[in-house]
Amino acid sequence: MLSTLPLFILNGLFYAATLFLIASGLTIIFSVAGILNLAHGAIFMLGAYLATLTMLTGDIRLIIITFIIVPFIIGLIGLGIERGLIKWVYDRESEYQLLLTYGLSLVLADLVRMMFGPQPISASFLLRESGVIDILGVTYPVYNLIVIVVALFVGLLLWLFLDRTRLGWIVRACSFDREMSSALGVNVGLIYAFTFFLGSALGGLAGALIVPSTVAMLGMDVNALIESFIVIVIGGLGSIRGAFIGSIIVGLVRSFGIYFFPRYELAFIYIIMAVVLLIRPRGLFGREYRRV
Amino acid sequence: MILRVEDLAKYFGEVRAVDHITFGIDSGTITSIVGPNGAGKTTLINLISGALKPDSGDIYYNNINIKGMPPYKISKLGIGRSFQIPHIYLNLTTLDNVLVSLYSIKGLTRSMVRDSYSFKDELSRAEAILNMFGLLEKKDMYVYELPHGDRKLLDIAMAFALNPKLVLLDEPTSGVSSREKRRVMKIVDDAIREQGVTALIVEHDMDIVFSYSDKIIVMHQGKIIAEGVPDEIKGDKTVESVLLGGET
Amino acid sequence: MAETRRDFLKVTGAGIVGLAVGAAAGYYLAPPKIVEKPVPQKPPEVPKEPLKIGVITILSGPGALLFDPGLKALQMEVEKINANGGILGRKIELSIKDSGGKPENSVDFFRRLVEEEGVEFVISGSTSAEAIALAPVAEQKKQVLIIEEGTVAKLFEEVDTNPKYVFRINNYDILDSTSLAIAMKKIWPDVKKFAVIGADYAWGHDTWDILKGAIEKLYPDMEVVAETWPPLFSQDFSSHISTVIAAKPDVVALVLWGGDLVTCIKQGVQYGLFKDIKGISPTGGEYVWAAGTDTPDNLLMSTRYYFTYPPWDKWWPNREFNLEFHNRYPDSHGGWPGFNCNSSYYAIHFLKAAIERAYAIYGGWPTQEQVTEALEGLMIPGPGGYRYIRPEDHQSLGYAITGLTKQDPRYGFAILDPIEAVPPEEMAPPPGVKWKDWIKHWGEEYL
Amino acid sequence: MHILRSIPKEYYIPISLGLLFLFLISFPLIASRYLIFLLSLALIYAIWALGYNFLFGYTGLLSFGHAAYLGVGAYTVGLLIARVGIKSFEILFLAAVLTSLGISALIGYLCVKYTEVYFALLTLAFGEFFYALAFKLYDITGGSDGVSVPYPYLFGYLMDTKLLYYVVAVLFVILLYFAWKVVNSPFGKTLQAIREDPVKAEFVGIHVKRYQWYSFILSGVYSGIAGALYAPLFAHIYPDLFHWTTSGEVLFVTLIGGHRMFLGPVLGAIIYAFLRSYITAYTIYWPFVLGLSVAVIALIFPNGIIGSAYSFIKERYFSKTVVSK
Repeated sequence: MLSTLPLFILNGLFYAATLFLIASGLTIIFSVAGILNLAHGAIFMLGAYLATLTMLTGDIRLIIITFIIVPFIIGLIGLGIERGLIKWVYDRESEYQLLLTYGLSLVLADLVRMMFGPQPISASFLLRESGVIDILGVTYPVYNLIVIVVALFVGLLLWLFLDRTRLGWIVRACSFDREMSSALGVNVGLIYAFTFFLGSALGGLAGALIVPSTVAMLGMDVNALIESFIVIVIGGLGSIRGAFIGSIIVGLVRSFGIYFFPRYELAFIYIIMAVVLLIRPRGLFGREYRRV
Repeated sequence: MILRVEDLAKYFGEVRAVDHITFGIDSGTITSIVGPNGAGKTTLINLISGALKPDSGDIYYNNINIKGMPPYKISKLGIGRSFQIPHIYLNLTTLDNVLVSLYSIKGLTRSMVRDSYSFKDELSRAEAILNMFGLLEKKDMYVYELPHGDRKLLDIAMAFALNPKLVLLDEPTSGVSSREKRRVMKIVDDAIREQGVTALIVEHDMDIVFSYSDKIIVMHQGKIIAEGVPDEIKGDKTVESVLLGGET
Repeated sequence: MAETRRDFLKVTGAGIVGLAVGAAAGYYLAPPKIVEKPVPQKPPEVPKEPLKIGVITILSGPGALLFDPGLKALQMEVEKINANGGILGRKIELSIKDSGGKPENSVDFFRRLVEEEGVEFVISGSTSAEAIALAPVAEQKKQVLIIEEGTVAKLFEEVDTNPKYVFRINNYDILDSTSLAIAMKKIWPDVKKFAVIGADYAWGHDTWDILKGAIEKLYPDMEVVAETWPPLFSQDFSSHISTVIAAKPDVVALVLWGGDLVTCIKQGVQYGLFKDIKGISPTGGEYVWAAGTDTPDNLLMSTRYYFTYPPWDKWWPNREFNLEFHNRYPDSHGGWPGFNCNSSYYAIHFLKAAIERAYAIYGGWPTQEQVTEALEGLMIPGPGGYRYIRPEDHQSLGYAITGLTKQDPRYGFAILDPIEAVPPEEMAPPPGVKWKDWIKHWGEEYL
Repeated sequence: MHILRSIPKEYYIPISLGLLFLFLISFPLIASRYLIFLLSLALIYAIWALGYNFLFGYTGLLSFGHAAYLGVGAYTVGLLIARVGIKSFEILFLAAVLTSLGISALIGYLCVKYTEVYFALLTLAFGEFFYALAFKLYDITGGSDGVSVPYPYLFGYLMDTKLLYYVVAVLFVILLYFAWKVVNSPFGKTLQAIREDPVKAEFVGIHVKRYQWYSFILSGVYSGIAGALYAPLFAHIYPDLFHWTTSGEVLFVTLIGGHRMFLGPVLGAIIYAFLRSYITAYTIYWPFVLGLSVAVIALIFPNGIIGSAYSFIKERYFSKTVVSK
């Protein structure tokens, strides 16, 4: 175990990386617009499928652009969903917002099936081309490291954006108090739209990043949704930092859990959630949850 | 003495919301607590009613130490309370709002099969209370349809439905227009006298305080700085400066 | 008369316990139930209207990858049959339902198809859970049900031990593993330490149990050094792979399918899993098509039918089936028919042959019972060779295919080459014997 | 109208229940076997949703793990038939009630300590725990393949689809009537008070957590009964019954009807069961159509179909003010 210890840590971080990207999108939308977007998993899946389009070409320039284009397109889709549908339900009971996004998730997932068919799509050009390195005598794919670094970088950018820019400050203000912000002359509707753009783009980026090392397949939305949801609960609803730490915890526990308790992998994430909630009922970095 | 508070303290971190205070309330009186914002008045009410657990000290109600008891037990002992912002059941009718208190105090809340309006005693009692608070005509209205003044009254009426010996009223007239204030306070005062209830009132409006109270307690920064009948307090210079300083 | 009397008693019973007076009324007023169809004096004419056949399969969700090509093959065959005049002159109409893999949907559809839409036969290409849910309903409704997949051994061993109306076309779980074990013994006779990455659900555990049982017979001193059980439809196998590598086995069994297998192989290659460790995978043969050029050579896989076997030059039905499928659906599933397509072919052709056979015997459009009789022991040619339905347990068996993967630029993916096809008789227990008893005495001749 | 007015108000409920009962009992006369099956399913969903709404609509607690108690009921019945060999539905039914009672009491006790989304998540975690159990205890539960459940017997009579339908219909009417009694009893009012303002409820002497717990148990038992009927209807049980997607279904069923209305979950269940069955049967793109329908319902019926219809009628014809929140 000792010699492969770094490997398991890296595996855990790799898992955490995509989970963090999905979860941060979910949590931003939740904290600002107050919507638990059940369609977020489908958004992530859509990102993965769209990315296969360019990745299958094997053109390296095109593939690198993918990581900008796909999040942008997915962001626009998120924006469209917000402006077209979700805009109308902000003042409804939150359960009906759930119902709407649940319907949307079915629709989006089925659109993917209509467009891409039922076969899993494997586009591993990047994974292959980025090669492997040797870590303490064990082979490790470079692409996994890239994913970890990108997620860290995106996390840093998010933090800088929310903490150091005016727009980020306004976004955070909206998440604290909607009425106050609108009283201060902030166009809250616009901020919500932007939030959906940003959150969906993060989900799309996660999809594009994960595709080379896995396959785009139907059903990947369901697991992604529930796992990222649990991550943001562990971290504390509405907290990017919480999503960050939460995904690392889930990633590492899963990675080592597979080694020590391989038969119970199914239950890991729920056990983590139950333990965290029993110790810290509001999650690790949660503030008081309010119904907006 | 129906209520005795001894050396009661509650800190929120560095803030000493209630700082080792001691006082008593005689049965059948109306006692008002005044003081600037943040003096610890509401915290005191919360401590007595069980919403908060004190850090130290004791609260004796009819010689029972109720310190640390959960609110539902304290209310069953006969201490009712109202809130600064009315806590009422918005999507129930006015009548139901009061009835729930009655079921609770009569131990009927476990009754699952009988229709809630088939308990004639409780029904007539609820209507009597609503009548007392001038809400009888609105008994079948949903509460979200009520104006603010009525909501305040209903909030208090729900406490009175518990058949309490002691009521803790947290700013019964706050948010009510100045014209309405007198009406609301008159109704509350009548109810207190009629039911023979002891009352502890947190109030800002000094006119109301001076005209209805038997005794006034002045709090400042968690401490009691003066205590006495209205006439004594009126002349007190330190009280005046505190109250004026706090109010602005 | 006995039936109506029983109904009446039923009513009284219900009434006595006071559950429902109304229930009594409902029962009493209900038209008398026709329980047994009257034996016709002369065989019924062949009806003029089209022959409706219900198809319950999985077209949404991750399971669709297997059944979508199967449905395409079925539609292709039906078109061909219709172009040649249908079955006894009746054109076939398919009523297709997508269960999404949920047994409750399947049962709902089955009832709807039979009771509402009046289909005469039902073909089900679905999961094991669905097969287990459907079989008793079909038996109870006395309705022919042809199961294409649902390959769980339990179906005829425990759930439907004496099948009358239920038939299963495809090779089932036992053959996937036993044939794989034998092929492994031939190629790698000296391996000892085994590890498994298995999908954590019934099929994964069943298949590993069978495979382990077979391996224990062929390699008496085998040991299992690592087991990992990722949930179905995982996206990341890196920790499982690392766990397996750390345990240093000789062979790793990938008991996965679909996208899971592709992902696991892709990531395995990157982690150097197959550098020192040999890979085997029951049923993996065609799933690796989706991995394209990522599949390494020399992974040993089994499958239930492989498009290159029997060789096209020696067995024209296979060539014809493959070329036609490929021309029609070049984008589906690597462009070649998989084992579910093969089952679809047999399902519809078995039905056709059975109806025609029963017609020849009884001289009219056959009843459900006559079709079941005709299906029992029926043998027809098809893409995968001759296939036979065992009359005892209604299981049809075909060649169990094993082979080593080998990248082939003609296809753009790894094919199995060379192929070893094992006759099914040695690979599965005889009718009425449970595999757990059977495997105790199996395989001695191979040692 | 004249006759209607001459009926005293207190007879409205018995009369409408009686009419409903007569309709359900005579339904097999006019409907095909398949529709009977489908209505059985819809009524089972209705029982489940009715129970769910005690907790969700009346107590204000959103559970995301209510599939657990449906599953417990179904697995109790299924496993007792298939593994133990008990065939008598009376015993099976009683066993399902007891197990769902016990398990919902245990889990409810742990969960009501939490509120809002954390309550929802804890229930989700427990639901998934049962899912994992059903999945993992392979030798007993058959894992993901599930267990085939032979028909039980009711007082010695084989409980086939038709007899099952009558049992479902009778139980439905009884449970509907009981639910109506409960929500209009002091207990029901207490739950509603807790939903509206748990803080206040505590200060009028209500032990809020305890009543939330009672509500949890009550809804758990209703779910268990639904499960006990579900198992023989499909003659099969499998772990997805416990899965959170199934829990989501009962929430959405309730919302479609409208959780503020007593009959909301019932009609939601019937609408959903029929909608789903017909959509899935007529298009292979049913997730798309179903999702679209659900989204449209969420958009144009802010209080669910029944809730919104009720508000609309009330606003239009009866009152100056609207029921809304």
